[in-house]
Amino acid sequence: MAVGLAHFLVVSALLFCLGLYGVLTRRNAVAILMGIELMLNAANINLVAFNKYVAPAALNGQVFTLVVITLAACEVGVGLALVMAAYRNLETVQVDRINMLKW
Amino acid sequence: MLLDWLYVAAFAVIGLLLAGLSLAIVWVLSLRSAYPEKRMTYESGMVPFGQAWAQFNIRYYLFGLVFVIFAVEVIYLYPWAIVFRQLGKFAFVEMLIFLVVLLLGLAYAWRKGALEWI
Amino acid sequence: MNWGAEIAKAVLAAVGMFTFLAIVAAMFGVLLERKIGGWIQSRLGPKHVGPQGVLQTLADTLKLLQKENVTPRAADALIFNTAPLVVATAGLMGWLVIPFGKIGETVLVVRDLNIGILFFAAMASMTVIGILAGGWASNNKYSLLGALRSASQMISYELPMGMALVAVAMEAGTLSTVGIVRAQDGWMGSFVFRQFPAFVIFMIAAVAEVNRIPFDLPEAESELVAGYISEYSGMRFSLFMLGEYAEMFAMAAMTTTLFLGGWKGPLLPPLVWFFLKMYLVVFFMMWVRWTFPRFRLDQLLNLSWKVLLPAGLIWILISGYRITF
Amino acid sequence: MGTLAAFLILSAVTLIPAVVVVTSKNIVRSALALVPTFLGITGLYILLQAEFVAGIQVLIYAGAITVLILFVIMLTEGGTGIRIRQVNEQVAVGVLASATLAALLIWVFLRTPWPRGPGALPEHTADQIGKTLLSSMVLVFEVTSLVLLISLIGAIIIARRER
Repeated sequence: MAVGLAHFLVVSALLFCLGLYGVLTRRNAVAILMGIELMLNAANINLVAFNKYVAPAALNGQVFTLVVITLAACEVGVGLALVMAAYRNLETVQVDRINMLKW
Repeated sequence: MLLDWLYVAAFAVIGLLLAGLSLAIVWVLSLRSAYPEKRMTYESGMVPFGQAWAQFNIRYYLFGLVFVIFAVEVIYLYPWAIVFRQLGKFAFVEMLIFLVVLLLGLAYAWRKGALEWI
Repeated sequence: MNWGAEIAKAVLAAVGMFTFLAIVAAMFGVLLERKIGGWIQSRLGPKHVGPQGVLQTLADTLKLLQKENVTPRAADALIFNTAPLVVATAGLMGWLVIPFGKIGETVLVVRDLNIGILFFAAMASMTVIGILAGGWASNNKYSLLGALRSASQMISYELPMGMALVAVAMEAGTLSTVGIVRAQDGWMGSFVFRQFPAFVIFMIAAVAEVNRIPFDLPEAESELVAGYISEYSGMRFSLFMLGEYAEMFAMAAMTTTLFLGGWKGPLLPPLVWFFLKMYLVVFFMMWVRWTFPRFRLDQLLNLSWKVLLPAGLIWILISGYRITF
Repeated sequence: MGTLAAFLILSAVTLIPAVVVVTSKNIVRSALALVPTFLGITGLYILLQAEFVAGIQVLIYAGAITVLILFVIMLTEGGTGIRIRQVNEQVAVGVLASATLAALLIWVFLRTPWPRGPGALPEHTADQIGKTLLSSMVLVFEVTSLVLLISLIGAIIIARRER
């Protein structure tokens, strides 16, 4: 059996859902960001796979992947800055304890 | 093209295996005598206190942040570098704008002291 | 395509390359370092094992192979054991794209990847992970501090190095290492002339990337015991050293490839030229090590962020302008 | 045959560490498990003939983003967080939601008749990417630099201590 588009899509779906699970269940803000990274990577696999199997004439999918990687880097930079700020002010990175706005 | 990367994979796997092999040889050849002091954390002869897994200076984060942003910038330079000759002036101007915007970022980080180590 | 035969060839190439590197880069490199250090400091260096001490590192290797591997009780054993393997492998991987020479029309290179220098930079960046992991897993204050310093130093100098690589890629119009060597025609065609600022940036960054004096803060013996390798002993320690020496030689080989015209040169065979140039660069790096004192951390970071990085960016713009117009 | 074997190995290299990333109690181990995940994804890109993207994946994800994440972990709770419970009370919901979504996505992916476009991928992707980026996607390219600038400024403002 040759490797086709479906193979890559299945892997990316599994990776995406693992990332989603991480985001839903983790308490540590950094771990949540790691889950988001996994989800973005799953999207990237899809983009590259579609580029190869659905629209191989141009490399738009791969260029999109570069853009997504850029955005992931920015997201991680700002997200981790927020984590650092929260840690400095509240001395925790557990998101369920960062609940100051409730009062 | 896949053939190239077969070699890359072979290098990675064989590298790990050979390095592991040297540790295996050590396992066979070495004498082992475990007494508690030997496995103590080394702190220049003092009895260690506390965990090393403590917190460090925020400076490291700022350098890491600027690094990530500029590493991303460099990845756009690579494809530009190999084609800008064919695309002429327009490509050069595009990259000029791109780099000037990022130099502004560097200037901002510099000005705000994110590049200072105190 | 016959996959079995290709896999066998790839495995053979990998084993051959790694054995070669362990001997040429690590064993001979350490001997060279000690001999040159002795010579510069008017000492004798190793002298007793074999004629003029040439078998000293072989004896050292045999000794290291018999030493016990100590894992500290407080350490995270799994990561502690994996980190040296990662560093050693990452140090060796870069050699995949280095062209050693030419026999007839065949270029002696393991694989000429299309993204050669990008691959090289990527492999160099993997070392950081190994060092951070090892330093953290030791659960030792000196190790962790050394690892964080080392990581921040290496990431700081990765950027100027990337800029220098981009400048060379601009000049050659390709990322493949063989293509870059081919683009350097004749003696004056070596990129060291046309890309002199990139060459200087690359050399400084290369010395800093491999954590050598004057940039050896991570291992500053007088401040941090031995930095991230404080808790490592015996063969694990030497795997870190193997990675470091392999990477240092890889940086020298890359300098040769990018700036000094690779295997090209008159009269002598290409292979000889390549090794001559590479050892010249290695000698320069050792000379620097035994001559200069250590930088302070703020000086080190200032040099990278406030001098080399803007200089690299501006140099890229200048070369781009020159090539376009 | 060889490609299928490579695909299966690379998927395992991607997915097994990914499970460690989302379940490990030790947050540093989670972060370090990201590295094999990213390298496995790099391998998948290679199988998809995207050499340049693969190189970028190693350089940015495995070499830069992971380092930044490790820095932040070491600067905040780091290894001291081992004793703290790492999961919240949504585990059951999380498993249910992600399993449902996975089943749904895979079902959709396998049922959709994906069209096959004309043409073939070029052998050297790096220069093609450069040309696409500098011609038809030039706006994306320039906006990217602004995004980078803004996130740099924003992150510095957020992370620095107010004076």
